[in-house]
Amino acid sequence: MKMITAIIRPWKLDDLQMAVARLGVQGITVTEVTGYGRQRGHSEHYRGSEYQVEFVPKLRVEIVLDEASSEAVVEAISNVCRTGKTGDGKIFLAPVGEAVRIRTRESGAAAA
Amino acid sequence: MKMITAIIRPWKLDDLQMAVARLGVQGITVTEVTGYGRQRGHSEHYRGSEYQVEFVPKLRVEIVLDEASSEAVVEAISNVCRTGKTGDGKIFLAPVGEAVRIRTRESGAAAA
Amino acid sequence: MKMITAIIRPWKLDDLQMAVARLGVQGITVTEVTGYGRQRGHSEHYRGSEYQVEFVPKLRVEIVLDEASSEAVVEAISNVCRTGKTGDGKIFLAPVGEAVRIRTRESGAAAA
Amino acid sequence: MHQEDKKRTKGGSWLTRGLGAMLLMMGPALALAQEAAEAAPVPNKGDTAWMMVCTLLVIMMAVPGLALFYGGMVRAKNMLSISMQVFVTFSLLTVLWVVYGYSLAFNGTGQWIGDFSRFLLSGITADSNAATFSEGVVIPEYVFVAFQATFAAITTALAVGGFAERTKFSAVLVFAVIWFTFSYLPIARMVWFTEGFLFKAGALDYAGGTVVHINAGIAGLVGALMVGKRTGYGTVAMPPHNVPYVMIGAALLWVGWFGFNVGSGLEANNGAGLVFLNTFVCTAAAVSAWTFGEWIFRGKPTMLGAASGAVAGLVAITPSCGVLSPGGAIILGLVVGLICLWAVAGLKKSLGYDDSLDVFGVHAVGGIVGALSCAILGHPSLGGVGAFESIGPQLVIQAEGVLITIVWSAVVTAIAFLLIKVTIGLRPSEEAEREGLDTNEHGERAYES
Amino acid sequence: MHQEDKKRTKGGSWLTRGLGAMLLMMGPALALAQEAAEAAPVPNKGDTAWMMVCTLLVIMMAVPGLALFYGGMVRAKNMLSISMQVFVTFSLLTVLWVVYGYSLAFNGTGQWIGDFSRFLLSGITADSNAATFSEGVVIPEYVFVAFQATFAAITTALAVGGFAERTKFSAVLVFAVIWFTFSYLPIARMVWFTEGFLFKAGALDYAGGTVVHINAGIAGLVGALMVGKRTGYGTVAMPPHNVPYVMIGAALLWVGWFGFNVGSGLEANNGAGLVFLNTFVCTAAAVSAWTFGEWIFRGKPTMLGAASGAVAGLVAITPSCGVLSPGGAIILGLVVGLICLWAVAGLKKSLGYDDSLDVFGVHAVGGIVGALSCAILGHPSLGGVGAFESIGPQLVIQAEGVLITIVWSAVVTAIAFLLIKVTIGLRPSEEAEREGLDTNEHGERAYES
Amino acid sequence: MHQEDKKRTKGGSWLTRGLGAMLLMMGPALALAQEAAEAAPVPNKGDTAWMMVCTLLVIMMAVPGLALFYGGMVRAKNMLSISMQVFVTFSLLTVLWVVYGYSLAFNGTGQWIGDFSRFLLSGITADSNAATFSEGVVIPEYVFVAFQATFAAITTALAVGGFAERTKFSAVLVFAVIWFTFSYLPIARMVWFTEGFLFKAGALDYAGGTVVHINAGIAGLVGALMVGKRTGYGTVAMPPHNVPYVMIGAALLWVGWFGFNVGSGLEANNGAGLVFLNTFVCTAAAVSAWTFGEWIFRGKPTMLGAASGAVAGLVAITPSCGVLSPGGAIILGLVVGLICLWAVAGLKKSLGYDDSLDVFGVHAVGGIVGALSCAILGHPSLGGVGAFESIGPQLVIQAEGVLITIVWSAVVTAIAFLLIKVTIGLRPSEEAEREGLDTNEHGERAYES
Ligand SMILES: Nc1ncnc2c1ncn2[C@@H]1O[C@H](COP(=O)(O)OP(=O)(O)O)[C@@H](O)[C@H]1O
Ligand SMILES: Nc1ncnc2c1ncn2[C@@H]1O[C@H](COP(=O)(O)OP(=O)(O)O)[C@@H](O)[C@H]1O
Ligand SMILES: Nc1ncnc2c1ncn2[C@@H]1O[C@H](COP(=O)(O)OP(=O)(O)O)[C@@H](O)[C@H]1O
Repeated sequence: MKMITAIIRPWKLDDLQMAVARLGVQGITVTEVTGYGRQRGHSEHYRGSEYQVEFVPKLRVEIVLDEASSEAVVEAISNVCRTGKTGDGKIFLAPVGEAVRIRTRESGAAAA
Repeated sequence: MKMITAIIRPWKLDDLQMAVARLGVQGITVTEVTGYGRQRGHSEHYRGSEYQVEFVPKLRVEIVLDEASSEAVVEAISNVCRTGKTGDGKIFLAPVGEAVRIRTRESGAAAA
Repeated sequence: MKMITAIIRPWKLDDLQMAVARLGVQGITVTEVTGYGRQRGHSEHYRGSEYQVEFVPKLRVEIVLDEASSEAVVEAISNVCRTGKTGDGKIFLAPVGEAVRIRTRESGAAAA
Repeated sequence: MHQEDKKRTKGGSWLTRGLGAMLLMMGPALALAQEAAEAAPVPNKGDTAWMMVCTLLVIMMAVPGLALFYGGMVRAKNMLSISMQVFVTFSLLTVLWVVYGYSLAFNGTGQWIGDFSRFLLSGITADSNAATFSEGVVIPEYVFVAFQATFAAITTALAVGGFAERTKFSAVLVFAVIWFTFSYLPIARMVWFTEGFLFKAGALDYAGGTVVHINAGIAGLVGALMVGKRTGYGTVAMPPHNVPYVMIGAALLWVGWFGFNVGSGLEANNGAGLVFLNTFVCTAAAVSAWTFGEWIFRGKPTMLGAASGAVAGLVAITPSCGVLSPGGAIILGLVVGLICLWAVAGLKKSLGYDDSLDVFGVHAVGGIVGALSCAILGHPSLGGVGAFESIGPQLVIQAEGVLITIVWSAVVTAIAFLLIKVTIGLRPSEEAEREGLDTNEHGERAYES
Repeated sequence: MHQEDKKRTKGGSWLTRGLGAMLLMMGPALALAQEAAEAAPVPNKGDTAWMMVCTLLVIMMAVPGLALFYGGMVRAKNMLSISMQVFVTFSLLTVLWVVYGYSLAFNGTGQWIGDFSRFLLSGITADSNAATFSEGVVIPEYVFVAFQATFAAITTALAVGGFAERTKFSAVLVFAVIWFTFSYLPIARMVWFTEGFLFKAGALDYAGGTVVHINAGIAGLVGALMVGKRTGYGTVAMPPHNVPYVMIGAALLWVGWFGFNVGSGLEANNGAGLVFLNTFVCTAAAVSAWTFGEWIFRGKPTMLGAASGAVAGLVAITPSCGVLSPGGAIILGLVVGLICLWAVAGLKKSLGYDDSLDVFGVHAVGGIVGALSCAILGHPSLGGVGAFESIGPQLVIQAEGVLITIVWSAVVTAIAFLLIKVTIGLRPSEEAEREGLDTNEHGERAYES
Repeated sequence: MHQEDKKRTKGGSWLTRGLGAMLLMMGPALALAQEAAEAAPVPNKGDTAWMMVCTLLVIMMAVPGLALFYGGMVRAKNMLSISMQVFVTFSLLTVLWVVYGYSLAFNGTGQWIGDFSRFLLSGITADSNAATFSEGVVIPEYVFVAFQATFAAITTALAVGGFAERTKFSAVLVFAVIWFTFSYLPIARMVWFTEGFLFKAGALDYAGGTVVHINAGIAGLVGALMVGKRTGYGTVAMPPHNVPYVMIGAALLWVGWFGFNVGSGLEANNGAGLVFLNTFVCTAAAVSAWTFGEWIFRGKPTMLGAASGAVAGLVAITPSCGVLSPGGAIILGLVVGLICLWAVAGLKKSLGYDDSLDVFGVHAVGGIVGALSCAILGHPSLGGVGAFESIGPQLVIQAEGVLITIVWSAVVTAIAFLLIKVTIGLRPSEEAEREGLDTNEHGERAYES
């Protein structure tokens, strides 16, 4: 199994969720994060003070799924989350050894 | 080493923590997340508006530990976090290559 | 590629960010978490009530990078985040199979 | 007209005050400096103190009250956007009120609109007084100007709730100026000025059920329709981001509304006591009704519902606070709590418009219920203290006032939004809207940790 | 009795007012419409304005003040639950006050309870006035009704803090109605009505130390014991989820409390100035005492402590604000700040009850300190302006008032909770409690991001 | 002096009131009990009611107003720290005001400072009255004491904004006591007491432009310089953690400021109406100016800016609210909105000091603009109602008042901070500062989820 970790713009979540649901993804876990990347560098004003904003709000979306579907899902995510402007985010894939559904004790792909 | 990532109901944290502590787990990292899964589908009302609630609050609990203890811990977590109702959550296991304790520079299992 | 996950004291983020930027790290994702570890045990008062505080605020910092640079980065992080007191945190390293930059579809090390 | 009014209130019985208050509402406009000089009545300090309190209560209703009530209901990414719309609209219109609004609404002789003779309050000094509804009783005119300013400013701020979360800040401000000038000022004059059409018709509106609530509610609805729905409306969940803010806002509206309603009587007298108690108990009843209504019909009683119930009750008692008995106010509260619950749930759903913060469902619907209630619960046979003969004809007059307000406000709002659409545009880009108006329109985020 | 009172206040010296205020507290009840018509005194507009201000200040104390003060102290998952309990209890009891509460508390001749002759305020009109403590000075009776309504409603809302975070909403509402009817109404009558037992005994209670604070504090404690501890109490940390809300709440309580205390004098006169200053400075002293006390005894001064100190000071000065000198008020503030700090820390810990929001430790304990302080710091030898002869006997009378209130409130609360337990039940399921009352009882979450 | 004043106000024309108010500001101090007994004027209840309202409005400005305005602007980790600094400073100084502040500021004959003859208010009773600016009009002295207490306490609390987020709580409290005693008390006396240097010079300051705002603003700046910059200032982003709190705070300041400004006239009379309207409309204009200024010069209009504009407008109208016409107040608001925007942006940046919450940029700069505006916009040729002959000389007098306040406040602040530095120390450890003052100084966190 794989865990897809996508760092995306917060307002793209709805699109992402609909896109992956269409591919049969049944579970998603979402975390509010802040990200530092190339997008940094714009400055914000607070009254008079001007600050370099280094960290911008992002969402981290995690999906565990079998390896077979992972490519299609990565593809779908990068399609819907792309605006073409810096800050669109990244997708990382990492191996997952085991998955357990707490409610049923099912494990493996059935639990993803 | 392994990283156990458990997505659980928020109010189960205390039980989980006590259960794993009993098994000798010395460190836990907890994140507030929202999850989309089978539990979705209940609707909420805001004044008149009725919405499908897709994302429900969950906690992500991460524990890094040596492989030997991981099975018992997964077992303990799924025991205390089970209510039998949809939304109990998942447990994922992934490999961890290295662990470092910042304070002491210890690494490996000693750092987990 | 590797994912470095560092659990650090919240107020060390600025130091960490500057230190790793100097090593050429171009992206960081930060999450607010609470951690349970050896640091627990101090008690807090709320009016009269005295509680054992089990979970203390931490930041989880994630950096995906090629294996070559990971050692230097781990070193840098543990240097700047060390105070010597319990609660300094941990660094975990895990394998990452693939990385995709959503904006450009670049993948692999170019996307980290 | 003024003569007749005086006769009425001279009759002495407080029972006539209900109508008297309505008919005399424009009295202050007649209290020109010269006139005041002749009779030389001096303001009672208790009245002056009370009217200053009432004015600042209405300010507190707007900022922070309304800003929080509305702000809590939007998503976190639009919190500052709606706060700014309320805060700046309120401020800007306060300035415009002093510049030309007061002159146009309360001066001159026109039956639809006044003139510019008091532009920038010229001719008014600290010695000028404004008449009240009691013969020989006056209050400082500057205080009257300030009190009325708050009504104009908050009414317009109320309307923006209808098209919140999707309208450009510039569009909102332009709308505010146009609508204030062409809808609020004429309707205020029509209802509260002796020569106004509705005033002459004998419509009862103690503190602004038509002028404020129906007027704003219709503007909100028409604005919602013209601006279009929020992106994702109906598919994406748009829960209130901070219900405690909604609670605080509703509570401050409740507290401040005493200034709104009781202050409309312009005196701290016995009649004020009735208006005060009615405002208190109608609201309490509406909170209870909405709470139990939700419990029964939707399964659970919500804080958002209780807060909405409070506002519904406050809206409904606004026109009728001077003519109902406390018992009648309780009945009105129970009724309006349930009707507005239905309006924002059933009605809104079946019609499918996206009135973001239910300005129509609460303010227009509640205002209509309240305006009509004057003619029913206000009748002495039902315990009321209204001075009209029978229920039927008065109901017709009330309905007339309601309808004229609806049509007038709708037309002005529609024209205003059309103009804005073809000039500076109404909406930000879809991307900006989805990302949130706070960062895109104001370069800020509400919360940092 | 009334006669004697008149003589006293006629004596003219303000020094007698301290006691006078207590003894005359029920005066208004005698001001029947006929009586008013005979002497035909007209309310002073300054008094009327002030009493309306005081009434809305007490409303602001409850919503949003108390809702925030309590809400900030619970966990985020119960924020709306406690807010709803305060908001709806306050609203519901306001309605019931108008329906039968005012009649039972301030009408008829019974020494424990009145009658239903003013059911729904029948017989009262906008022309009715209520007597004050000065001969010939009246205020509109509707204003008096509204002012007293806020006392009844907020007292009951205070009590719910004792068993917060674990009681069903339905149980809270049923408790509120029972306790309001059988504890608040009789005790208010006993203390403030001329024929009441405690009134006759000469107990001093300017603005409700017994009727409001001890009464509510005991109900909170008994409720806490009967409902049982929160699940996890003692093992799981239950920190306040939003200390700024606690601060806002405490501050609004402070501001609103001037309405509570000063308004209890029913006039905007010189005596009001003393009550005002005492309320101000006793609170400020208690904030200081709690802050420095915590600093010294627990290592660090906390915001939660300073806010708690403010409320402790306000509670303590409530019964005694009319008889202390400002210097005495400072001393009282310093003392009560430290005593309540001990009560919520030491005492609570050693007794082991789970009074979630320290209604007992702050309101009952602070109320007792305040009630007793009347007899000590209120004595002229200690700078006070109380009109009693010597400290000892007065202390006995005060203690008697305290004890009767404690017993009465405890018994009524116990019976109420027993009844609820055997009928609809007191607590939600443990799972629901742990998940939070907001989602389970109200189907809402306070915050979304 | 008093004689002359009386003559002036006797002149009758309200036009003279502007200056009269200034010159007579210390009148109350002369109203000794004996004097009151001779003439035996009785306070008007409308005045008494209004002054109590004004006093509680200023309390609301401080807590929760200022605590939220400041608290929203700091980072989350320092929210409770700044709240505590405001809350406890305000409380402590209220106590000290009653103990010795009132005596030193408003008693005795010294031209810089009074004496201790009213230590703990000895000699004042509930029957004591304080004179107002109108002959024969008095208010209860206890109310005057309470009203003035709020000024002393909030002024000091304002100053702490300059060195927020990096100063030890103990250092803040010690500073507060020293500065209150040696800067606030003498300057209040100089400006508002008949024998004071600035009073004699004829400086106009209706409600505290010099005494409150310039005084506090300079203390904030000097404190900021002496304590040093926040760790990371200039490199690390330090955005406000909760802009809605800033909005709520600004709104409550706006509402409360009516008590501050209008209350300074001590009566609910016609003149109060002018002050009221000016306070309202100048603020509204400043909100608009800052909003549009930011929009034009920085790209986007922010909520933080609108809130700052409100405070800038309020500060500027404080000294001049009694002498400007409403039109003049609008102009002042527009001007000060832009000037303070420049001060906190351009000026602050080029000078490089770290005045955390812009006490200098808003309060000192706005106060200076306001103080000078008295002499310009207050002149009858520009629509004002000031009673001075010509603009030039009055401008010199105003500038003199400003300069003396600046120097005095700066010297006292510098000495105070030096003393603290060499004794208990000014700053926590860098680690503690970076981790946040809430946990390190107060053992608390503002928010838990
Ligand atoms: N190497 C990395 N490790 C962890 N997170 C990263 C990394 N690179 C980027 N990110 C995350 O992705 C987000 C977007 O990256 P950014 O460089 O700003 O845009 P883009 O990918 O379009 O160039 C960042 O804000 C950060 O959260
Ligand atoms: N494939 C998945 N990838 C990531 N997170 C998942 C996945 N499946 C479930 N989750 C997480 O687990 C939570 C519970 O899953 P859900 O399907 O609702 O209940 P159950 O596991 O009892 O069927 C979800 O809310 C989500 O956060
Ligand atoms: N085995 C672990 N798994 C996951 N997180 C851990 C683990 N051990 C420690 N942590 C995280 O690291 C933080 C610091 O650990 P702690 O034991 O308190 O300090 P130290 O590492 O200095 O001994 C904890 O609060 C927790 O968030």
